[in-house]
Amino acid sequence: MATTTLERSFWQALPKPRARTGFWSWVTTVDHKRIGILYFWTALAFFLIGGVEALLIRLQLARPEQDLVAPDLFNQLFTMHATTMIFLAIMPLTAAFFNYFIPLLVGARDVAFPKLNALSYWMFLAGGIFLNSSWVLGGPSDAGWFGYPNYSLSEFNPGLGVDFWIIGLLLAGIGTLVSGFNFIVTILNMRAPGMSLMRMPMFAWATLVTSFLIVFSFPVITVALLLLLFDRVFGTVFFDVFSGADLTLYHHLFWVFGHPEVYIIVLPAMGIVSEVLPVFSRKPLFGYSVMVFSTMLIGFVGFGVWSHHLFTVGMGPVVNTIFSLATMIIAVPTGIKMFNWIGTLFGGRLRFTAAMLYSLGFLALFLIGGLTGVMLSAAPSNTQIHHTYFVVGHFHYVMIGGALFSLMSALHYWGPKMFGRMLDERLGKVAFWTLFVGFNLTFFPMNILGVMGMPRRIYTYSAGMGWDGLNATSTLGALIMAVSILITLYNLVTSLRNGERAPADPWDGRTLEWAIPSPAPEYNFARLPNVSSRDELWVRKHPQLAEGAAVAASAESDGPAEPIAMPGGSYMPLLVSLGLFIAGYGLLYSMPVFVGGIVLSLLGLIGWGFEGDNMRIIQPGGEQ
Amino acid sequence: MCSVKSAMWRGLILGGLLLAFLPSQAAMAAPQYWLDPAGPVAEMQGRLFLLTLWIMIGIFVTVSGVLVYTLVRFRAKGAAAAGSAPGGAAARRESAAAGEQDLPPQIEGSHKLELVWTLIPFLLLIVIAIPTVRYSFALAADPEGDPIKVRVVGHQWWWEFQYPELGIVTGNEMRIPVGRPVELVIESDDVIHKFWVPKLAGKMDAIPGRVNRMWFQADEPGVYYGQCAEMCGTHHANMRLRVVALPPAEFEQWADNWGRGPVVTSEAERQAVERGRQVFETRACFGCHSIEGTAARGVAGPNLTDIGLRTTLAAGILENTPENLARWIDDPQSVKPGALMPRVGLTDSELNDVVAYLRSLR
Amino acid sequence: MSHSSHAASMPAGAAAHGHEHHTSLGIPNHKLATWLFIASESMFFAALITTYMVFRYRSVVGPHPDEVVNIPLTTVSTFILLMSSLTMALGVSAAQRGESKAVGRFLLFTILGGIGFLVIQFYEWWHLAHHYGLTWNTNIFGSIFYILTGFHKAHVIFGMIWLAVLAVSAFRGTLRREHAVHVDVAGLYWHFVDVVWIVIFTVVFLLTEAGV
Amino acid sequence: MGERAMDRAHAGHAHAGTREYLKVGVMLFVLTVVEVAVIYLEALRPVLAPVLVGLSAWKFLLVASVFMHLKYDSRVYSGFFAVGVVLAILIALAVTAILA
Ligand code: HEA
Ligand code: HEA
Ligand code: HEC
Ligand code: CUA
Ligand SMILES: [Cu+2]
Repeated sequence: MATTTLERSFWQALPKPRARTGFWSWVTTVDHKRIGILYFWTALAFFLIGGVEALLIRLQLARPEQDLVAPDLFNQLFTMHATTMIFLAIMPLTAAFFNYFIPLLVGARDVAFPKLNALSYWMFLAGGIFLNSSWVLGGPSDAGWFGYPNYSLSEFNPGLGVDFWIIGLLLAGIGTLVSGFNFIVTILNMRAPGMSLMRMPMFAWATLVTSFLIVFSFPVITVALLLLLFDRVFGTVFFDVFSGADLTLYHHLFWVFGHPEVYIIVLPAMGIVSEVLPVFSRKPLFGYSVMVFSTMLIGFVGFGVWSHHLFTVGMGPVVNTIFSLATMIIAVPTGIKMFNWIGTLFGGRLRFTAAMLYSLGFLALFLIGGLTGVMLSAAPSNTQIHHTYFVVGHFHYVMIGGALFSLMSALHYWGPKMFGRMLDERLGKVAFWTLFVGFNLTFFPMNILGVMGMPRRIYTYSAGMGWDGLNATSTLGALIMAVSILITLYNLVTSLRNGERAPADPWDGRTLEWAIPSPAPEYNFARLPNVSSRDELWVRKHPQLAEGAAVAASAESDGPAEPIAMPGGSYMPLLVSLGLFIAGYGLLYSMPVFVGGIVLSLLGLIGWGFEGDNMRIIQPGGEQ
Repeated sequence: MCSVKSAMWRGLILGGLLLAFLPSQAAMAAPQYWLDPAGPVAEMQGRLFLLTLWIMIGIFVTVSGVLVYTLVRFRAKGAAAAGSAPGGAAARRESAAAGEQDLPPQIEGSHKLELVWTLIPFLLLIVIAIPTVRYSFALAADPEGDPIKVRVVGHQWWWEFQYPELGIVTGNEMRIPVGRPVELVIESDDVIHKFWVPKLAGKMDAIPGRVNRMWFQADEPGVYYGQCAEMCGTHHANMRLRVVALPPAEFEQWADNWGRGPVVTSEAERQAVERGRQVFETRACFGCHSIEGTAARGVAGPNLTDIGLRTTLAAGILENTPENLARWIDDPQSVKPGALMPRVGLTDSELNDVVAYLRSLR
Repeated sequence: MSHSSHAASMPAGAAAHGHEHHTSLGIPNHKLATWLFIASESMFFAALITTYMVFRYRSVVGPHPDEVVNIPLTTVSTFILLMSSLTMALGVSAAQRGESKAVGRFLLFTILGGIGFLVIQFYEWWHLAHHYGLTWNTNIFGSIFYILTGFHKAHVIFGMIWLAVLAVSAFRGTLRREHAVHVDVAGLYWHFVDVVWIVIFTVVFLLTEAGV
Repeated sequence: MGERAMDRAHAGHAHAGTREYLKVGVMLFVLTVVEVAVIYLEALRPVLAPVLVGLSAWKFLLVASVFMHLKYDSRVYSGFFAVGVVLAILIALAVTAILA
């Protein structure tokens, strides 16, 4: 646009990605749907890695005094298990669905900043590879997923493991932050005509609030990690006790991030459930506006409760009770959501598809996880259950029973739209029941183990503590979960090959993504929809439901069918993250490499600025 | 959808069984089962836990009951249900068509209901909040009576207990009088640890550079298990401790006898002990360990003045038998790889003498 | 980072119409994103400033903050930075009137202000290191002082590069009125860096000198 | 929020003139001088902290509202900025208070 001819001649001489199919088309893509699919498969791979780590943990703990896994390796396993699951599996899986579906749900052609979106993905991949490469470069961190100093300082943790962990998280964190900005702008500013905020699907609301949590909480962990990194690499003394440091500062910084983080994980899950339940109940979401409000309230209050992870650091009774009470308050908006979901089901025509089963599983399991959370929030009794398997039970109930179950639901519900093939329903249901049973066998005993006094993060325990049977049960459960995951993988792979082709609207859906073919065409909507109500598609299918003066929604009022300009691919996002990825290794091994990496990514940025947008004009194929 | 219903019931029954497990015999026998408390602090914490537990069970049963009822009562029947069958596109289309006549009332919400389910949880939370606040302050207050002071210092990976008023220092096994509150000052020498004796009280962090306080009291004589609850490195799992609660008289006796030197029953033993003492004071041992009344003044390892009395070795992972003691001293790294005590390399006879010496310190 | 990055990442839907007028809130995506970025950066600096407030007098060995702050010098650099914000604002205003050359001039002044600020600041660093022996390894105060002011400086430098790219376009006369939003956005960033300094100046320097 | 913001954005294309910018520049200068002056006033000792915080908040607001045109622009921007700044201040104060 504003580039001079001189600039243009130079930058335009650079090769532009031309491929529309094949490897390079994926590497250079800026299409939100393709990026979503990249997120999906990458996150799935990391989920399997994190799952194998979990299985090793479980096998080691199956019986007392086993020596399958050495103590240091065990500590690395749970550190990497948690880091992988949270940052490289669950969050990116939600990002996969944000990416594919947010533009479809709000009626946009793409996200607000398609190239930044590609950058987010590549930063996530760079961070994930960087973190996991520590397995072969001297071993990963063993300091737990919150990496408290001073244990995580060089003095007690020599080697590069913690550095890999810090830099890996910083790299992935850049991607997360960038996608936070991107989705807020997309949702606020890219909505189709008529799609007012209060007509948006709940999933869009959940994504919006989640993105705000990201934008406000990730800078804080960035600071915490940077302080740690400077101590380790440059010899600053932030966490040097002999210089007078207060180690709990890191605790606070970490959990100011850490608690919003758990809602970053669960709010999208709640959004998914809020989409699935109405469809398979053939009823609108019960209490939509209250649901919106409670989502915001959860996000907001979530910033004021972080110290409930710190009841035993000696903050004193005043601070402890303040945070106890603040934490308990969160049960109210969450309860409202739970009851509204049941209200949605009540009086409906319930169809128990695999997607529906997983969402119902979410309701049952998240309920247990949430209730154990409230039990944890009472400071005096927290000091007993704190850092025991009761906590491990609690957070797996909310993160697997909650987040993972709803992501499974999303896979079965939205998978046909993403991949153009139906998943096998029978296999889906079998996998659900296996997962449901395996999950409860794995994690319910943990709640009891905590009450029996079993601390977390121990690689071994003696016989005679009364923990044997429950641990064995838990390990058995984990194996059953593994079977279920394998069934789902089999289902996914075979269905994508030979499954029935997905129609546009296989579930009798309610929202805009079902108005277009499966998989969605590159430009999403041949004619941008003109939205006149919540559940737009549902109302279009059942015009008699349009109430009062509201004009019945119809395709007539949609935007014109005209040629559509879509941005072409770009190498630059990849280049920028590659540069930072290399710089990460440089920081640990060699300064020249560090500088080289930074220069590479700066070049990428400049090229990004000048290369132009490589627009292509597409004539919609008249599918609609 | 019968399977949903039965599975829900199965889930409930399973959960019920597991909950019924809590007060069972097996649980009571578990040494760190804190719902069977041995003192007022753990008792109070357990009571609050049980209060929250019953409220949560109540909520769970109610909510899941309504959920199960809803699932059974409102499952789609006939053609509409076909949508969930793996019957392919045709069946789905049919179900969608059937749905047109079978559209349930499209209820959008109800403010009255929403108010109800905002208020009820709120009230329940108040029921939990009140004792939470009360107990928090009660437990933070100084104990009544005549407390005995103990300074707890966490080390990788063992515990040090100092009795400033009595001039006693010991490791991994804290002796306390029954019925008297114990005021604990908790610190750390290296990384963060977490002090926890479940049957006596909840946890408190041992953070380098900070001083934390708590108290507990044992109402019955007995041996109470505890262990470190904060990830502190390789042997975090093997950083255990015992609290031995003694009747006051016995406690006095122990305190008086502490540091009185070896107890021997025969001349042969006396000689072995004497040789062992020399080994201890000439080989590396004395550099890291202290034994009251001797030249051994090291502080890197546990004070061994009453090692003969202890029930366990190496922070609660070995029973204190002569064989285990010999095994530990001979090669600590094979017992606790990475532990901060090196293999000193004693000859067999030196080893036997040292063991005899340490056994005599009771 | 140049103005044309805007075009590059323009939303596909809007691109069809050639302009960003059709956003749902009626405000440009770029500006919205910049404000979100600024809000996010507030948390970043808040975490650093919190670290400063918690750690400032915890050092076991000196020098302590009250021994080293140099109010006159810092006041001058603060003043220079504030004035660079003024020229920045005038630059944005010129951009909105489409006066390309004036934009270039104001941007140049702004960059010069940034340079002036940095020169004084780096001199102060040098002074602290050489006269008080304060480095980031000396004590906790040194660590947080250099990290906090260092991250701020890094922001200033980044802003100067950004402004420089814009200034080049402006002097070439290619920064026309319809591109005012690019100057606007860079200006927001610059003012934010200034605002952060206002806080740092008060917390790290004035309050310390005042003995609070 | 959406509709309202749109109105303002369309109506509010007016922006500050050079004169207002200069006025703010002068104000910033004066406030900085006052800030430095008050630290040396013995009489103000007891209330110095609030006075200094107040003065810098004033400067902060001047830059944000005029230079960053929050006064004239869509309220959406002010909203986001305010949320960020308020959250940042609250958390900073809370953590400082807990660790003091
Ligand atoms: C998805 C993630 C997620 C979610 C959603 C939650 C939700 C909650 N969490 Fe959890 N939590 C974690 C992930 C999560 N948590 C993790 C990972 C840790 C451990 C970190 C670590 O140490 O490694 C943790 C740890 C943790 C602790 C610290 C434990 C310790 O170390 O001592 C506490 C303490 O208060 C807590 C509380 C809560 C509460 C009150 C909720 C609430 O939001 C739950 C609200 C929901 C309900 C209550 C159910 C529905 C409500 C009703 C049906 C209404 C009626 C109910 C009542 C009146 C009670 N959590
Ligand atoms: C969202 C996050 C998430 C998820 C999904 C999981 C999933 C699981 N977790 Fe994890 N966990 C955490 C987050 C998560 N966890 C966190 C935050 C911690 C705290 C860590 C810390 O203390 O720092 C933790 C800690 C933790 C512990 C405690 C460790 C300790 O304190 O010592 C245990 C113990 O059993 C455990 C078990 C499991 C199990 C059995 C699963 C299972 O659900 C996993 C199911 C998956 C599978 C079974 C994989 C299937 C794979 C295959 C079948 C192989 C196929 C292979 C190929 C195709 C190549 N987890
Ligand atoms: C470098 C220091 C060092 C030296 C030398 C050393 N120890 Fe130790 N010792 C330790 C440490 C540290 C522990 C605690 C280990 C643990 O439990 O992790 C320990 C534990 C012990 C214990 C168990 C104490 C308990 O409370 O359970 C005994 C007994 C013991 N040492 C005896 C000896 C003897 C005998 C020697 C000499 C032959 C010796 N130590 C030499 C450091 C040392
Ligand atoms: Cu000490 Cu764990
Ligand atoms: Cu939390």
